[in-house]
Amino acid sequence: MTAPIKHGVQFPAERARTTSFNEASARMRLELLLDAGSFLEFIGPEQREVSPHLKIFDLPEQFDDGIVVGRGRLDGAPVLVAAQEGRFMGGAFGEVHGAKLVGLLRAAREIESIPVLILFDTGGVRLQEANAGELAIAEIMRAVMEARTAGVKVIGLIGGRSGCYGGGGLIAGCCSALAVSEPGRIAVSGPEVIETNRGVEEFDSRDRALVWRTMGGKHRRLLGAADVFTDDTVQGFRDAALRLLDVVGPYGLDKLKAEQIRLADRLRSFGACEDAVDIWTAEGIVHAEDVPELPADQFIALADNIGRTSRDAR
Amino acid sequence: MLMSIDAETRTTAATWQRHREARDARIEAGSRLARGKIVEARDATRLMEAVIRPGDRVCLEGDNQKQADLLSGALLAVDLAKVHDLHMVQSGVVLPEHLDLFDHGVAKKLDYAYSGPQSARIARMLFGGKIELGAVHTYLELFARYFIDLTPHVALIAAVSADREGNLYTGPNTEDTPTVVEATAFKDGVVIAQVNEIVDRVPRVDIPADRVHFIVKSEKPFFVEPLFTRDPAAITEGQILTAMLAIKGIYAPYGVQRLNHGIGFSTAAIELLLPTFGEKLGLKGKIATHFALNPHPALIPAIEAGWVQQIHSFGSEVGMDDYIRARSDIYFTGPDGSLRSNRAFCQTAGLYACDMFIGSTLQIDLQGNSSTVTTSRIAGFGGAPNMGADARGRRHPSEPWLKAGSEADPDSPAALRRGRKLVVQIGETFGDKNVPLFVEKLDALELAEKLKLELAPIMIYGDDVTHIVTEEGIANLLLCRNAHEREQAIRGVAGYTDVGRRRDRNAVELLRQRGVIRRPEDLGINPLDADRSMLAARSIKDLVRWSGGLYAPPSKFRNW
Amino acid sequence: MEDLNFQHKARARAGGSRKSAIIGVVASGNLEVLAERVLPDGECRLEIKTAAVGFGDVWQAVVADFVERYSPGGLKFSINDGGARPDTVSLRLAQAVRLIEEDGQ
Amino acid sequence: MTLDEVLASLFPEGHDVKNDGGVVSGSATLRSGNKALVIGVADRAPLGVDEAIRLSRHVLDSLSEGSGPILVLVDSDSQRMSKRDELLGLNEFLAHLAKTLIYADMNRRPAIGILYGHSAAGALLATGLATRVLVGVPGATPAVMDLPSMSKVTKLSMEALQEKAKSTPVFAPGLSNLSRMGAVHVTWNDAVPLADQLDTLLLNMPDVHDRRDVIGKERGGRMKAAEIAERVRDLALHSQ
Repeated sequence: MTAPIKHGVQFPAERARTTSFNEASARMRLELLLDAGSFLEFIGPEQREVSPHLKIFDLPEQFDDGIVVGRGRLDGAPVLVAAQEGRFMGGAFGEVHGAKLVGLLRAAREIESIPVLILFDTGGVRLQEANAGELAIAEIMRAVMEARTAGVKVIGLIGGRSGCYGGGGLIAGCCSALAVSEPGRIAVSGPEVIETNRGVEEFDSRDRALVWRTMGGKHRRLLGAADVFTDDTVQGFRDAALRLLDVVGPYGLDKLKAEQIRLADRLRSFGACEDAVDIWTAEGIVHAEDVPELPADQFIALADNIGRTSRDAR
Repeated sequence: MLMSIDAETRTTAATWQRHREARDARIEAGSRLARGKIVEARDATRLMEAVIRPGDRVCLEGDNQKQADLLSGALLAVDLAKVHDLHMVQSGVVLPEHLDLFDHGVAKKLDYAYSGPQSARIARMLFGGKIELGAVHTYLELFARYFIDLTPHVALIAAVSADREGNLYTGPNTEDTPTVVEATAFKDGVVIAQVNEIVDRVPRVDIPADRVHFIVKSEKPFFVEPLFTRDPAAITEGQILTAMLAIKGIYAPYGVQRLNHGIGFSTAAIELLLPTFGEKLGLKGKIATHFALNPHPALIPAIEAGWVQQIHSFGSEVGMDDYIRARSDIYFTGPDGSLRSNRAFCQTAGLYACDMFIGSTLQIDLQGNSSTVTTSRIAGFGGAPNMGADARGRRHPSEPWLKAGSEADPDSPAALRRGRKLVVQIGETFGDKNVPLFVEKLDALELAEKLKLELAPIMIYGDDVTHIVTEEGIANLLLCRNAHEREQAIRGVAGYTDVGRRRDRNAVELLRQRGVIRRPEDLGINPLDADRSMLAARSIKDLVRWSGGLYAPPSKFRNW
Repeated sequence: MEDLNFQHKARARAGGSRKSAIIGVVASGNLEVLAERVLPDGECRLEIKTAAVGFGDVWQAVVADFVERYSPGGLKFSINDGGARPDTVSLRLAQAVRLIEEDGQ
Repeated sequence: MTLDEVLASLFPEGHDVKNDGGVVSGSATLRSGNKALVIGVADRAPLGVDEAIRLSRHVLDSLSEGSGPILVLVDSDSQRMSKRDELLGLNEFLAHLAKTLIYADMNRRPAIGILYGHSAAGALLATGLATRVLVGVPGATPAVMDLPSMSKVTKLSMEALQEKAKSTPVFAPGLSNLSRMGAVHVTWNDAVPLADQLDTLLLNMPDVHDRRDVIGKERGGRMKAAEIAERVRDLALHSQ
């Protein structure tokens, strides 16, 4: 719940605890997620590296092209970070936007010892530069894999308003581990896209409860697609990132094989389920229909009890 | 002679109950389709044809929120040879079918109050001559005319359940039903109700059975729209700033306790600032304690924080049922525990028992007249003009009322001076798509010319408006002594709109020195402090948490 | 899109020592303001790219009031605007000044 | 070209590649006598969870037992757009397929995509774009985003979009546009046996380093990506 009104200046930790990750801008998320004052941006807005393609469509540009990348510290340890701004063109991947993340991951591969945090907030490929965006995502997926193979931990944090859709969902699937909050969504096709292509009978995009129980943070956690569920605060995501950095191990073929087994098992167990509530029921949750209403602490206890995770299997 | 007098008296006596006889004939015709009072849904159209006569005045409910959708569909399907040229008298023109009736020729004339979602189409049909317009009313005004010259011959109403005798339970959305039934049933009209279910015993009797002639069970619950839910996530910093100004610059100094809020985001921001900003100002218990108001979800934090003592409602709001039931100290509830709303009573309460109305509008002119009409949309008046008007019949004193009266007329002797209701227009200088709030000439005037209306559709007349609040500050029109001051006071808070930029800077500065205009800094408010972190709830989910899980928002407002 | 440029004399230098500050995002009805301390102390410049064409006179009025009120001497403001309302523009400009006047880099 | 034509032209030495409801898998003998794993999507089938898991299994099985390059033949729809696929976590299944291909490629099993038909969006990312080299076959019709959908979202007419597409390869569908962006490395000649062209490719296989952004710049399609990525990389390496 929202904190009482501010009295004077708040300390950063206090602000991180009271600031909604979902509501915060990309810059605010980084400022409060990292150790105070530790963030250093690469190619900041003053460099004005805007998209070269938006003017073709007579659309406004943003100086950072909707992504903030740089380095900072988390509990004293160095991290590389990237945060998408979901409000600028839906956080979508364009040429410059994507290339910043590619460069960051390539550096991480060479450094080997410094982890990467990706704060996703994206609808996927930016329509106006679709080919460049799609290719950037392919390059990012490749770069994530190369970095992980070199020993880098790549953690995805998902709780922004644009969710993590399209190619963003595929990149998330390449990460070492994911933390997600209730408003966070992970999917490939967006609700409107499914409805447009397959009809409202297949998916009613205005039924937001349906959207969230199909793609939202709680479902992804119960499926084991995300390893940590956090309350929607920046501090929650900071704690989640620290936890995940602690548990992620080295990458190799065994992980890939384990993931094959994990996903095949999911298909076998839940492939016939029509709705998320059926899946949760099949997972042994009594009153599964109440899951969306559970407060964060109760839900976390429930998810931990179910125990489904992608740890060592992604 | 005696013989002839006797004969005349007899014939006269017979003709004095023609209406009752006609009503009985209609009921007789309809009864052939009924078992008791119950008519199958598939026979609903035949019931209409049996009961309704060409040219009848028909009230098709048609409220602000709930809709007798089964009956409107049934009426639309009548044989035009049997039913045509109806005169529709209904407060809400909300469903597409309400206007289809005119396209098909079932109905010809319309008297109404509010057209919300149909505002664009109703404008086109009025321009195209498809509808013969009686008048656009306020709710209270239309209800009044139900009892004078627009009494319905047939009322088609909606309720949650009925028992076999015809007692009706309306559920929390009682709204207009008692008023419509009162006017129809006691003046020889026929009342037909659609219900979601027929039960052995209704939870409470909202409408007694002897006022109900036919019951039709609908397959699906009647349509009801969540009109009063404002997602806190959509409230902007500008709206927060105007809300802060209103609380500190109007609620606090006048000590406004009894009031009505409009449905915009600015008033939602006020509701969400009470437990934070209001608390900090020490205003709890001193302002905003009694409301004439629908059950706004945005008011939940203030209720939970102990600000609100009592709320009477026009209608209900989707998702609020359990919360209301659990907070009967605050709301009006029946013996069954659910909300009892009543639009007519609540409108009266808003008019006579409230010291303030605060709401948004689309256009304000230099005299302070406001309108929600644009050239392509006629949304109707609804209830705002009753809320936002000085009640000339009011006689009881109260602090805000007397203070406003003395500001308006400082020179009259206090004992002979009328008080004034505070009528506050709140909004941002530019609305959606950069459309200015302030204009030199209202679109409503253009519309009146085009439609040859005798009255331009003014929502709130300038002489009723006491304050205008924008992000630029507060204009107190009570303190203006002539038309020029009034105009400059309005220009002074009109920001960068054309109206605002044409202000006389010196005149505005003088008004500011007199306190007629008060800027944020005059009230000790730094616009940079207007931050979303001040809202007691920043999302629908926060409202659910405040309610302890009792508020169950409709799916379209969820992000979980 | 429309480009607008304004040049003003400022009464005094903006406070603080930060070299630059950025606030806001480019979205419908919103804008970003990048403030940079790159001009002589008595000057102030604004370079605006806006998606809302034809509001030059409104911008001029907003900017003039802003410079009068905050005296942002030495600052250059670069603005990408998604069609924000004047009150939002005023607010972001004020926020940018507050940010660059804070301690830090 | 049809799948059968592609297979016949690619593998004159023989193959046992099957098309099972759009899921392509099998092995083939190369001119060199070496074996290759062949997987892919055919008949413009959508790529959903059921298809993806089968394809990734083939790759993983081959990693344990097989050798030689992995050829990914692509004629697909986009990802399958359905409630069920998203419910089950389609993003993970597609990512997993891509990961197996990338992993294989990094570990001495060079992955080559052969785009001979359609493909789009998530399906292309999980198949052709997860390889080291993506080959275009004339007649292929990749479309990251189709123009009618784009027209709907951008509220620009089809004519206006087609006009804009003449000046830039950055958004419009088509093989040549993807080629200029650096996504498609080479477009083969369908009048010459594909086997010969595959031989040439295998003999001149680029190293595992992802150079698609550099190629995009050389071909004038993506003028900024390579430079931006390099600058960020440099800043990150030198800020430690």
